[in-house]
Amino acid sequence: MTPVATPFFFYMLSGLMIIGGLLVITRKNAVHSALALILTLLAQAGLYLMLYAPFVAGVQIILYAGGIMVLFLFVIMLVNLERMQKEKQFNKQWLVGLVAALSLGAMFVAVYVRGRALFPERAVSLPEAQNTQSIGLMLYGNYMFAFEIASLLLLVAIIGAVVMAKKRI
Amino acid sequence: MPEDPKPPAARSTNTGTPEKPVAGANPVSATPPAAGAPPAPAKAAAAAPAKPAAPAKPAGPVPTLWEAALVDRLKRRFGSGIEAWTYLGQHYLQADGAVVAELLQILRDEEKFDYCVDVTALHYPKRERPFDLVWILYSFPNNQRVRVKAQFADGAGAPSVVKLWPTTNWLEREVFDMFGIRFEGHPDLKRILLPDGWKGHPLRKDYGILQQDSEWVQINLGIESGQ
Amino acid sequence: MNDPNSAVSPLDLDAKESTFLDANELILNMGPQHPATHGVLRVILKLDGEKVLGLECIIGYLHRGVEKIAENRTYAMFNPYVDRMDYVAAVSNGLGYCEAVEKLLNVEAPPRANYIRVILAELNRIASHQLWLGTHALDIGAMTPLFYTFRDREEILKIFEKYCGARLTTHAFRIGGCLYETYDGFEQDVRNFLDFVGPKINEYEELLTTNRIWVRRTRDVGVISGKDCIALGVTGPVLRASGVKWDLRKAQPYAAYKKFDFEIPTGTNGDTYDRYLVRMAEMRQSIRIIRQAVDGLPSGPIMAKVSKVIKPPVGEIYHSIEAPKGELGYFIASDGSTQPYRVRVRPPSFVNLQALDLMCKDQLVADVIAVIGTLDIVLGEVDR
Amino acid sequence: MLNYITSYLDKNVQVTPGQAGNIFWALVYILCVFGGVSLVVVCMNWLERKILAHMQVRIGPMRVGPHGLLQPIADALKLILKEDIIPEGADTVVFWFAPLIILLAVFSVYCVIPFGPTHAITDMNIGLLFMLGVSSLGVLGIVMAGWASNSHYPLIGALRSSAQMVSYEIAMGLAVVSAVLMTSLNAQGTGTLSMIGIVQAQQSQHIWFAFKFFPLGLIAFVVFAIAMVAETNRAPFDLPEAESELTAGFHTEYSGLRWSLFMLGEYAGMIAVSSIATTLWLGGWMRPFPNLLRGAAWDMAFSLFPALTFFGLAGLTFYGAARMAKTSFFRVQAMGLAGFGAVLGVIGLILLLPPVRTGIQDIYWFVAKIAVFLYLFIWYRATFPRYRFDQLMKVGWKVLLPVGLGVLILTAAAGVVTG
Repeated sequence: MTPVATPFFFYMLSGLMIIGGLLVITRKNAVHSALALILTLLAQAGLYLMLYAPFVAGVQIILYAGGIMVLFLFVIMLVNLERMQKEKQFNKQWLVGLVAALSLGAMFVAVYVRGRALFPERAVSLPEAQNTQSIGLMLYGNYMFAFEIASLLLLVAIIGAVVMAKKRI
Repeated sequence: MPEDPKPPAARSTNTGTPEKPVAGANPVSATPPAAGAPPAPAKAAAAAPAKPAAPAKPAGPVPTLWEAALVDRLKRRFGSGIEAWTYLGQHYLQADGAVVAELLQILRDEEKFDYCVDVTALHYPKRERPFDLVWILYSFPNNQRVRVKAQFADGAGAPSVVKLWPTTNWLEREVFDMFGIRFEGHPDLKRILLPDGWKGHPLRKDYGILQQDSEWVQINLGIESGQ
Repeated sequence: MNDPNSAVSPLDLDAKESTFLDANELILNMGPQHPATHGVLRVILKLDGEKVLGLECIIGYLHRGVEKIAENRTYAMFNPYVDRMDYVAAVSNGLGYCEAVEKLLNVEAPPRANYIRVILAELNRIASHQLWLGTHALDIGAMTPLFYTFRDREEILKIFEKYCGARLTTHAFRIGGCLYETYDGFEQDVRNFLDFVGPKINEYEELLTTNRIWVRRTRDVGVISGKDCIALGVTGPVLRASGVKWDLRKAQPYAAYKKFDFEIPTGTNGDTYDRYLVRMAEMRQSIRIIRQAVDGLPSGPIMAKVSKVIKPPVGEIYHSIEAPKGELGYFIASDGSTQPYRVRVRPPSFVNLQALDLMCKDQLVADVIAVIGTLDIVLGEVDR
Repeated sequence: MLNYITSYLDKNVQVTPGQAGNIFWALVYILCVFGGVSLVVVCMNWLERKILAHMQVRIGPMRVGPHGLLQPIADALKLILKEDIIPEGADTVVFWFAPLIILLAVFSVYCVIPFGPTHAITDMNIGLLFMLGVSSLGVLGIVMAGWASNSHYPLIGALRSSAQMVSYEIAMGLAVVSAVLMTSLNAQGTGTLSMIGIVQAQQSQHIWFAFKFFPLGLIAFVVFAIAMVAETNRAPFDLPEAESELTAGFHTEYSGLRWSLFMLGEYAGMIAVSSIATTLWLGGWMRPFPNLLRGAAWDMAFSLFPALTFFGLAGLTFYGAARMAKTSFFRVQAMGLAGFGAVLGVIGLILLLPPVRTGIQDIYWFVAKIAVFLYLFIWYRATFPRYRFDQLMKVGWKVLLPVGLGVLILTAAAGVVTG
């Protein structure tokens, strides 16, 4: 099956992600940066699709863009942020931030250049049609126990949130 | 006998109120209407109105004394403080200003008048105590109505009965709004129908039909005058 | 209650030192222009989130000074003003005023006039309840009953128009009886209407009574006990829905109500759903009364001997009738002249509105709208 | 270029254009779907006003065109020409972008909706998951619209409707999972998320999922039907636009074309969720009783349905035209109506031609089922009063969620038992 995703899409999606990322940190208005974050997450879902992982892309859209970002916006709107905006945006340690970012970038470049052997030459041909089924079998087959523990962890988090928010239990 | 203050000549077209000659031809100017008979004159004298307008007309119905067990109990307690009359089959008690608060308390608690239908006032500018306050009570258990009337001077505080009947909260506020009678003990006495800053109390007889608090109108509505 | 007209914006945390999680009180200003306040009523709501902590009614926007006008009009000239107070039930206003003046004049309206008055007053009660049901259901979200009730109310207005030329503010009665003799075909029209409206009321019941969402929106909403009603002077269907079996047409009959037998429907736990059931039952009782009245309509004069110029003797009387909203009373003091010395109107809507604060305690904002609807207030009568 | 186009048309390619990678045909399908949806939205506008009116003893719009038929066009024109106000102090970027996000979310659901075995823009392996994901993006648009309007009422309305949509998404998801579970009860034991796969599963199991394991399928269907009404803020759950409390909810400050985008989004959303329900529970494009009433005679009878419906509509319009008053003023309207009836008649005739008849079969049955759902939406609006917000949340969390979970578990159990 000829891959539809041409390099053009790859560069477009990753370009979107970089722009989105930058917008997130530079925007003065909290809602604008939240929207930029949503743009980034959706572009990321697009990349997953290109890697023939549709299930992960679907979950990414539902959980991140549809769920978590909505709650982000809830919090941003309920907490009145006009006060925050008046304060100065940038603190003094931008120098430290820059150094850390550069070193991380250098590490990535090093891995890419020297570690050519790590990445396989040709694109791995994954059975795109069976993707979701295989995930399902794997999730409920081998990793059943881990899956249950994770859901238990989430349950505890939910109950904690409810107790914290509710005035009169 | 509403005496309209002579509207200034400038206003030529006097809309609405027919010009009432203020000449003294008014038959009943001498004594206030019988119902508001001041306690001073002897009971019999107050009964007959001075002279019926048309001599040929037979004397209209007149308030007669109201004898009842209830009245006797109240008489034993208050003596001369109250008088009981009946007019056209409707009973009312004429009480003194000082005694009326206690009378209302007893009427509610012992005589089971548990529903205060209405509180209102009348204004007789000629009398030394110009305001007549009227409480209309009704008793659910014995399906009976009674009115309690008392006279108050201008500026003198009237007893508030909001503690006895919560319904009188707004009723007393309206009487204050319209007549300017202050009620002692009212939780939140302020105007109810007219705007808060309004000066003057419209239902007083000396408040003309066309008169307005023009100052309030100019400030709030920005127009020269409401007319 | 801090200054009500400073609307504190809900997100303005600086207004009060409150931590992030602490609920800040929201002052919501509802009205006077609001789709669901039945006219120019302004309600200041103190909210904790959605729950109502307390409310204050600001009224007086429709105050026309009817009582002051009365002191400058003769008795007959004031009659049309009375229709403009509770413009939804104008016939009952007129009936109350005319009977009060007749009592002052110590005159009794002839039996035929009384029968006509009962017929028109009960028709007016049905029309008022229909208008109430339409707008009340619309406030709670059900659009359809409004159109059903207004279609049926049209028939009553047609009968009024044929009888006295006016549909809403009818000025149908005069002091001493009725001015107009019933047009021929009046009984037939009324009978047709009675047969027409009976099944229509069943239609309203089909739409709402067993509608689960309607029940959930009205059951246990705006509860008020019988004792509180009496203390707050609340009368009419609201009082009867709280279990107090009291109706002026039975307790102190006026006009020709003595001659008809009808029940007084009452509710048990005084919530919006019971008030809805009581008003629907009242509509059916009105049909019973009208049917008996039309069948037994006596012949004879329709106007008592009342002189052209009405000059009642000096004195004061209080007369009250059972208007669709509650006890409507007139306290008239005359000084023997042609103009009343004082006319005091005791409006049921004005007094019932006082109970709004008690009924809305700890309810939600959506319920405040439902409770204003169930109190069936008309601002013309509240502000006079 | 030409063979690129015709390559998709030869018989052995039995796959949707998206899968076949044929961009040209994918574009054609996209235009057809969006043109079709906009046309349906326009008809819905007229239908809703007319049906609602007749349910409420009124006659609905009669003035613009015969029987108000030109009313939707008049509405659209009015909204386009109306001034587009952006409130002062509003966040213009977010304000401008909000309706676009809603439209984006709703219309991207259509690219996986199967109108026939090959009639869909594309068929993704995770079709259903993609749909739920994208429909949850709609909440963002509403939240942004509410916030950008910079006033209390739209903000409260936006918070309420987003809370409602988020909580009903869960109930919707559970109902959908139980349907997907039913697709896995076949030989190789693994179900499918792709929409065409689901309908084919119903075909192979010779039963609509609404009637499979008798009560369970139906309960899941009902849970979804209720959740979808709440998802599109309609009928008993239209609290955010509750006129009597919050004036108009999140789109209070919008006007003109921007406001019409919200309306377009709402109607398109209704059609989208109805089509999901049809695909999952009512056997997508399958004609009723495919196995019970087998045989060429029945196939022929069912294939006549599309033509019959159009003839019926044409008859109705001619009857309306005939009944039109005979005065000169109405003559133009009568002619217009008769013309419209003639057009419908011609379409009916075309549908009688054998090749067209078989081709249109799938699409017709799918659209007919959606029409039933749309009628239900309007019927709800006429009869039900509005839920209060806490009752609405209670129904969502305390009724639909447990019932959805229960149905899921029971379906799984039934699946294992029938094995």
